[in-house]
Amino acid sequence: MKLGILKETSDGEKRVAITPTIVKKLIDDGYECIVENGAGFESQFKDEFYETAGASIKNKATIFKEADVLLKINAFDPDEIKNLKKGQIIICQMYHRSNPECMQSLAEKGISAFSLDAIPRITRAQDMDVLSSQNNLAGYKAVIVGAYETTKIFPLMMTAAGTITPSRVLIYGVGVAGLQAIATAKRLGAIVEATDIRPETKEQTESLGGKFIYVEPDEGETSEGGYAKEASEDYKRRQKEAVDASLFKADLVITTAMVPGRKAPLLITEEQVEKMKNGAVIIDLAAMQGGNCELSEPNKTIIKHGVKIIGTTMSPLSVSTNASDLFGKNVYNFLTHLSDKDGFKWDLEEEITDETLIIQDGTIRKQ
Amino acid sequence: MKLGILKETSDGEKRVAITPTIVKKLIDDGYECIVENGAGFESQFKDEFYETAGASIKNKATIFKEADVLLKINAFDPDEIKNLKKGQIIICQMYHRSNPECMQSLAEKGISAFSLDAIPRITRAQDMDVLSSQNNLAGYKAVIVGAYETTKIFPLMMTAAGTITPSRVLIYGVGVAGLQAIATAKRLGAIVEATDIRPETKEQTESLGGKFIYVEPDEGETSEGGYAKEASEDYKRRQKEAVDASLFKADLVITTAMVPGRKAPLLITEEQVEKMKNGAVIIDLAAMQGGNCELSEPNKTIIKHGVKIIGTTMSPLSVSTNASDLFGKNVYNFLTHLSDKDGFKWDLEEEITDETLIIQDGTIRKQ
Amino acid sequence: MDFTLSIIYLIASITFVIGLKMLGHPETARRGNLVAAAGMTLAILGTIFLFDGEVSTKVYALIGIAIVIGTIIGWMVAKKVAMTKMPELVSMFNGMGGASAALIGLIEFPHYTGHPLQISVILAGMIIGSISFAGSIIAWSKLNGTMRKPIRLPKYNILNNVIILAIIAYAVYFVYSGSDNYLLVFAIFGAALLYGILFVIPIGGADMPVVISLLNSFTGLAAAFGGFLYDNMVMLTGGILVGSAGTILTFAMCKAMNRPLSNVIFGAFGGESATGESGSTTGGSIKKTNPSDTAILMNYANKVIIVPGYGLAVAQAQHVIHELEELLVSRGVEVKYAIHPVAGRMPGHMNVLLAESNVDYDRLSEMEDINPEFANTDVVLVVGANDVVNPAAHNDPSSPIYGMPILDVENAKTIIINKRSMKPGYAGIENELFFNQKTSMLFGDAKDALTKVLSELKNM
Amino acid sequence: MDFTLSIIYLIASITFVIGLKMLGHPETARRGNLVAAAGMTLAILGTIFLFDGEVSTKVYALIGIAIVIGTIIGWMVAKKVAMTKMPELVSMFNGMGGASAALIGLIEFPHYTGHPLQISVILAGMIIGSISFAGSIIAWSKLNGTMRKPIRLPKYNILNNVIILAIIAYAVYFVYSGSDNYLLVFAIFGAALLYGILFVIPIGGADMPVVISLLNSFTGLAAAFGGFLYDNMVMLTGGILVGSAGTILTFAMCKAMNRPLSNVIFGAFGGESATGESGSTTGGSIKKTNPSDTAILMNYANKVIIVPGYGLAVAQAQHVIHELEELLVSRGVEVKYAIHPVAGRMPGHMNVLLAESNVDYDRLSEMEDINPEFANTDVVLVVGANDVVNPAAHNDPSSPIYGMPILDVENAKTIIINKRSMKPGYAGIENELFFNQKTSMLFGDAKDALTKVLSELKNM
Amino acid sequence: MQELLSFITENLQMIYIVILMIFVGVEVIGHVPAVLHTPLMSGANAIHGVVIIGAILVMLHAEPDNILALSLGFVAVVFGTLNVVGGFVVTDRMLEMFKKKK
Amino acid sequence: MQELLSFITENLQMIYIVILMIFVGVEVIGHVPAVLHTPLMSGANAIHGVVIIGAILVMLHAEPDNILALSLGFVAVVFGTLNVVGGFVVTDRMLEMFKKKK
Ligand SMILES: NC(=O)c1ccc[n+]([C@@H]2O[C@H](COP(=O)([O-])OP(=O)(O)OC[C@H]3O[C@@H](n4cnc5c(N)ncnc54)[C@H](OP(=O)(O)O)[C@@H]3O)[C@@H](O)[C@H]2O)c1
Ligand SMILES: NC(=O)c1ccc[n+]([C@@H]2O[C@H](COP(=O)([O-])OP(=O)(O)OC[C@H]3O[C@@H](n4cnc5c(N)ncnc54)[C@H](OP(=O)(O)O)[C@@H]3O)[C@@H](O)[C@H]2O)c1
Ligand SMILES: NC(=O)c1ccc[n+]([C@@H]2O[C@H](COP(=O)([O-])OP(=O)(O)OC[C@H]3O[C@@H](n4cnc5c(N)ncnc54)[C@H](O)[C@@H]3O)[C@@H](O)[C@H]2O)c1
Ligand SMILES: NC(=O)c1ccc[n+]([C@@H]2O[C@H](COP(=O)([O-])OP(=O)(O)OC[C@H]3O[C@@H](n4cnc5c(N)ncnc54)[C@H](O)[C@@H]3O)[C@@H](O)[C@H]2O)c1
Repeated sequence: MKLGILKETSDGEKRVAITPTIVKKLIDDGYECIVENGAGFESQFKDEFYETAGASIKNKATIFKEADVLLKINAFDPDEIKNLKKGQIIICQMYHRSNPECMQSLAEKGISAFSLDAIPRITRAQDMDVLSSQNNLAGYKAVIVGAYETTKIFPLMMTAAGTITPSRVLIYGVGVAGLQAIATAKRLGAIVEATDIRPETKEQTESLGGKFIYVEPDEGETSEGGYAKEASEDYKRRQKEAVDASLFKADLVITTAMVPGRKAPLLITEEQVEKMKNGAVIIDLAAMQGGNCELSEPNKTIIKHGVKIIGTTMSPLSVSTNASDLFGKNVYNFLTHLSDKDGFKWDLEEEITDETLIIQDGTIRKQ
Repeated sequence: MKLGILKETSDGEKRVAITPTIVKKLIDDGYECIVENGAGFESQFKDEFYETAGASIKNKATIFKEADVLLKINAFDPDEIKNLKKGQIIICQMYHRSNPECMQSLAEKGISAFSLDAIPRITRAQDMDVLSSQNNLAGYKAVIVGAYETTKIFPLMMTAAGTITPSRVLIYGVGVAGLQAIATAKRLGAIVEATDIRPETKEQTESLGGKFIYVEPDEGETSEGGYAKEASEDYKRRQKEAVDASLFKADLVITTAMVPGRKAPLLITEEQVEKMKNGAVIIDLAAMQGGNCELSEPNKTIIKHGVKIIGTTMSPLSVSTNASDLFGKNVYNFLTHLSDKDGFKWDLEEEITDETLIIQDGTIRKQ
Repeated sequence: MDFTLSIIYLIASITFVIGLKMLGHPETARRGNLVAAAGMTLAILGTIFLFDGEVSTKVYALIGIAIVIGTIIGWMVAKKVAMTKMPELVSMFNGMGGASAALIGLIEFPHYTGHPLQISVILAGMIIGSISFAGSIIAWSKLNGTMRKPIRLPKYNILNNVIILAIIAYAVYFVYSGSDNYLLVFAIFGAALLYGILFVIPIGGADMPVVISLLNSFTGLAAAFGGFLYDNMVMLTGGILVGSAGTILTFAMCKAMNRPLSNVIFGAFGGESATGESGSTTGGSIKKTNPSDTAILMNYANKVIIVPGYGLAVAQAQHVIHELEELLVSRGVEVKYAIHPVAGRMPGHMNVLLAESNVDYDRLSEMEDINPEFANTDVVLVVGANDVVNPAAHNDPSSPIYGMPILDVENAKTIIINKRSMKPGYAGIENELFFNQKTSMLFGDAKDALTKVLSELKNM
Repeated sequence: MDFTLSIIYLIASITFVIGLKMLGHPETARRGNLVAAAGMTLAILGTIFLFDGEVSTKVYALIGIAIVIGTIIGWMVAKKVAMTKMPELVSMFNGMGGASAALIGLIEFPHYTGHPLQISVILAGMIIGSISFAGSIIAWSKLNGTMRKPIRLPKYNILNNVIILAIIAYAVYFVYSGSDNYLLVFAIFGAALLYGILFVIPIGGADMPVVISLLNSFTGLAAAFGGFLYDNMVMLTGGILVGSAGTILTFAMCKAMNRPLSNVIFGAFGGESATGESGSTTGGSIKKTNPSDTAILMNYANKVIIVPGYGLAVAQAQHVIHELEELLVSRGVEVKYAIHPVAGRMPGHMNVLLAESNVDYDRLSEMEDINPEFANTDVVLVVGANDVVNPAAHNDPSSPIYGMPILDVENAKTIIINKRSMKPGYAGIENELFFNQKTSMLFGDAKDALTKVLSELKNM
Repeated sequence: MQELLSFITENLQMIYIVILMIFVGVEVIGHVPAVLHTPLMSGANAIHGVVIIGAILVMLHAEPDNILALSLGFVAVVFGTLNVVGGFVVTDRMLEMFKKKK
Repeated sequence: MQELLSFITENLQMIYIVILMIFVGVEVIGHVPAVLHTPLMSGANAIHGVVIIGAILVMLHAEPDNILALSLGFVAVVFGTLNVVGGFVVTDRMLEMFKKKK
């Protein structure tokens, strides 16, 4: 089977779906690999590295022509879709539920498509879970970006020239990204507070040395398959009350709250931003899903009411080397789970295949 | 006595010499304060804050006219010098030894000038020591910048998608900045190594959890008044031998080595940079003094041989709030040591006054 | 009494005390046992060869034969027995001692009829010896597996009390009446045996060590009564020493099991069984351990692997585990951490935790690298981990974690698991590892428990 | 002997054992003392009121008067004495006991001439009592300050040995000859007194507690000889108990001072003085302490302030100090850290360190805030800090650190300083705080020393 | 009652010995690590085998033709020896695990 | 020599008592925290004041007209009382610092 690894085309994206190390493993397993030239450049993987690992470097057109399977991180753009051939298989993050038109045009090409973001959150699939691996890095990097952007330092320091009080970091949403953000901010010496709708995150926050702001949850289940459900209006009001005091003292706020398949919950209104400290920074990792902060805009940095608001999911992109490493490993695990060197197994009974195979030979299986 | 606090004019400088808190203390002590408008803006101190503290906000011209003492962080530029009046006293970092022309023009104005960077490194003067307080922040921020710029994360992480090896950080020069850099990088989970010409820094490095690369020192004293002396050629050779292995594995290199009154020692040649890892980052905090890395240029970021080289002393500037806090406290301690509300003591017998008073009533005392 | 013999007895008594003292410290224990044994040998030889009276060679020969028989059997059995069978052997030997004491009483009785004091001493020795004998034999057969289930007659408590009171009343009457009816003595003997049996029968197998220890101190007492009778100092002191030390030991053992003695003995009558405690639903039985045993095991191990999990983070025990690791390393033990990729609740959770307490990166091993190493590992210490060591991932296709790679701690020689309870972890499933033969559970908050282990270790 | 009295003596003996045992644990110590005192009272009353023979009222009256006098004086002195004078008082009381034993011998001697065994017992009690008496008085006067300098005659060692050998030889001869020369007895008495004096005179004041403990066990021995003489069990057991416990205690004290006993006693003859050890050049004398005393002091304090310095970082003892702090807090002690702005070697050094071990930010106090608090602080624990607590900054204008603000630990009730040696810190200057009356030095690497303190604390 | 009193008075020293031995036994066990409980029990078990001395004495005292006494005594000596020898040997084996490095 | 032997044989129980008491003394002190050394010494000091019983016996035994014995005995009792009373009281005072919360 011939795998084609494409260079990412979206703006600012520095990662690559497969790293030279993984290429080597795939080739050892009997796969063939062709890599688009410059694909790994931004993640510090030179073309030579791929060649040493056993891949051949080709241009985009050749890859589209020769490959049986096409690998990317982000969804294929219309240009790319045009070049697809019937019977080819593509693997990437498609977010199929929010992109029905794109699914349509893919189906028309008569290809098969697996979506990596649809991998179910089951224990067995943990090593293929790209969301976890990338969100983890996002949590780390969000704190680094925050530390870089604020005009204060994080730790407490008692020096001859006076005492610097520690920065206060507030984190909304204690999922994978939130937890890593707590850990990193704590490491740097900040006072860290966090809140989440799922009550089990209290213990998790504390296990990392953070302080949890507890908001009495709504009645009934707050989560489903590891993900949060949407919060009630009443919950939102109570949450504001509980968190406001911390928000108005915070030097850095990182928001990561998301509900799968929906717009991200709105947690910080403009009114709240107005009352925040002059010079505070908000990093909204949910900006692409509509943002947890009313003022945030995707991939933009805004200063309003003395507060710098950074809307991004790009954080993992900036640690592209590690992010690509992990992504590649996930894809490798996914690929070897679904196929061997001679082809795919198409075992539709199997949960992971079933959940991720969005389009099969031009038929859309999942909506 | 009327103190005039000026807005900094140099490019990229975000600090302010005196913060609202210090203004309040000075006013309590009986001084009068006038602050240039917008002086604290970049450090998150709004003009209102100064007014609340008891200062009056004026424009630059008024301040030059009214103030008895003029306070700044950086040396006065020619424009400013023009506006000085005979008998006025100025306080700032003048680096008088490297700026003889500037001293000359100041002297011609018949003013008196205290230089903050000339404060002797004696125990008693620790709370006025702006170099220590600012270098400390520089060390912290250098690591944050490094973490921001690299495409890897610092800590070791063993995850379902594979293991991320920890970043390796190498620090040249274990002075104030170097120590804080070690501490910060260590906090973030990197493997930290450091080297210095003064052997006592070995224990200090280890006291922060860093690994010291020991280079047999030259015969005789290696330091003088707490500062390092210049290294011999032989030492430099031995140093390279000992450090190279670590340098070529490092993901982030921070250089802080300086010898007062001289060009910073050259520690990393282009040849060495060539052998470094693809994607590595060098932050040269000595860039203003000639740089510890052959390729570094002041206030520039260069990518060469796959290595990003950032030449800066600006690190503390980006944590301007805290940097101003500490600087202000230093200046306050200095000011109240030399003067009271009615005027200066001019006690030239006293070591601190003697060392810092560069120009007295138009006469240059120190060269 | 002969002077030399007195001195020999004195020396023997002292060796008993010193030997027992030395037995209380791991480093000296073995030598202590030898010291006491030497003293015992001395006392026995002295008794035989320094005897004052006229003794026929026949008797000497008989004694010699008896000793040779006892020595050979005792030696062989003790040498051959498997490690796991030792407690039951101790019980058996204890029974022998009790029987010996009872027999002495039985023989001596006719010589002393009419001396109320001596008779009471004889009766006391005999009764206690018999109880100890019968009880030990039951304990032995329980440990042995011959007698499996605790047997419970109705109104046990009352029945037992009635019997013992009857024995005492009868003995008192006997002494006062000055009777010399040999048959009656046999009746008492029989009643005591019965009581011994009834005493132990309802107690569960897991509590046997405590019972043996108690019976052990009974036998000591019986021996001491013998010493009274013959005015023999070494029997007296040796017996009393074992009597008191044994009693304290019994309490210490109960304490280590976190149960009062009364609960062990009388709890049995309440119908509560020792294994009932495990709180598990699979019905398998778990072994509990304590900080001190854990410490000893690790101290004398060559290689220890620590498996941290989410519980370590919850307890914030990272500093303690690091200290523990450092101490073990300083004692020459090889220590590693096995990091499972999804241990904890976020990727790298264990790394963050252990880096905070400055654990050397080189000591952390990834799952793939460490899995083959478990086979030659003496002790695995699992701290607050659960799912990541759950063999269901290998064995049980219906389990939600089936197919996840796990740390193969099962292959290690001994497994110690520290957690607070038998509750499941994140995946919400039972862990059969806890019921493994090689596994001991160290219950308690990780920080507390490890702190205790640490201080036990320091005292070694 | 009368039955009741025997039982009373038995009870008294038991109270002594139990009392002493209880004295060994901080929580029970006080009650233990009372238990022993109660037993003693019982024994004394029993002796007087249950005496078998015919006694004139005059003698009773005399005894009564003597006891009243002794009680009043003893009580008053003991109640009034200042805390710091207690050890010398103990020495004095010990001397009284010795004198009492010696006097008994002196009085009883004429009654027993011709019974070699009794005479040897009498002589032994008298000699030992006298030595203890004379030695204690010298020890008292040394502690008291009356006798300041150790006095050293030439060839001390030989002289002393000659005297003691002469006394023994003489006593042996006396027993064998069966002499009844009362004067000779006085000569032995005198010689023993002389030996007692010579024994203690060369030993330095700092070592007196060890000497007193040794003399204490001597007096115990003398009392035991009295017990032998009268076949009096309570004297015998009490005396032996104190004799053996006192000896062990003496060794324990030497061990706590890290010196062998021989060094304390004979080292004196070598011309080496206890204060010579301090290794300081200012010639002031320092007090050393040990982990266990440190632990007790802190455990019973209301408020403890910890002053960390560069040494804490060098030793990487941040985790241990945090554990210590947590334990103290859990015991109800108020604990704070006093952070000097330039402690360590970089700004914020202590903050980095303590944050690593998760010390709560709220427990850290800045210098200005905490300085007024030292006055109501029971214990200041200075860990690897030096310059930042050096009073020279206030007092000595010629010092390079003159004018630097420091932490005013001097104002606290007790100061414990942990460092490895008497070496100066960064500024390279002597620190007179170490020689302060209120200061004790806890020498050793910070991590080691604090770990020991911690485990002592845990055992409390 | 009187008998008891006189018994006590006569055997006073014996009583002291018993009481002191009890103290010694209690103190000696003091704080023994739990893992030593079993070997310690086993060692103590061997020590009470001292009862064999009583058995030997029985035989030594017995008339050579008192078959009952001799045979019971014989059994008692065998039992006692088992207790002693077996006890010490099994204790030693239990303690083997404690040899090894410091 | 013979005398010594017979002495030992006669006083065998006494010897046991002495030896056991020594064990008890040693064990009881065991691991006492150093800060208790002084109070413990002081307490032990008070206990050996039991010598006062000897002094009382001397007086009780003395002829009412044996002035020497009576006066020496008187002094011995005073001394002994001082030892006992002073010893216990001063120990108690030393131990005052240990009262307080757990
Ligand atoms: N790493 C990740 O990224 C990630 C993310 C989400 C989920 N997960 C899942 O989390 C699980 C991780 O496995 P794990 O073995 O680390 O944890 P686990 O299976 O959740 O088990 C943790 C155990 O620690 C014990 N514990 C809790 N607090 C304790 C304390 N204070 N002291 C001592 N023990 C304590 C608990 O038992 P007691 O209550 O009886 O004490 C519990 O059984 C896996 O199932 C994994 O799939 C991992
Ligand atoms: N904070 C800053 O920014 C900065 C920068 C430069 C200089 N300084 C200077 O550094 C000094 C700081 O004062 P300080 O009191 O923290 O330190 P210090 O005066 O240097 O004293 C540290 C003490 O710690 C002891 N020590 C070293 N290692 C130890 C160990 N392993 N265990 C126990 N004790 C150990 C040393 O005594 P032993 O050798 O006897 O153990 C030493 O006396 C000041 O003089 C300050 O001016 C500070
Ligand atoms: N078992 C597995 O295999 C596995 C694998 C990966 C992740 N997980 C678990 O899944 C969970 C979700 O992970 P994620 O980071 O991908 O989630 P996510 O990105 O969907 O959401 C981030 C966080 O936001 C929170 N949130 C949602 N609405 C909120 C609101 N209104 N207010 C406050 N917080 C709100 C959620 O509870 C969640 O913790 C994590 O706890 C993780 O442990 C499990
Ligand atoms: N006593 C006080 O009051 C006081 C106050 C502040 C600082 N200090 C001390 O002064 C010292 C110097 O501080 P700094 O940071 O201002 O120094 P700096 O900025 O002048 O130099 C930075 C470091 O570079 C090192 N260096 C110079 N040449 C080198 C070479 N060829 N190779 C490797 N390293 C080289 C120096 O040794 C120094 O450690 C520090 O150790 C600090 O502790 C003392």
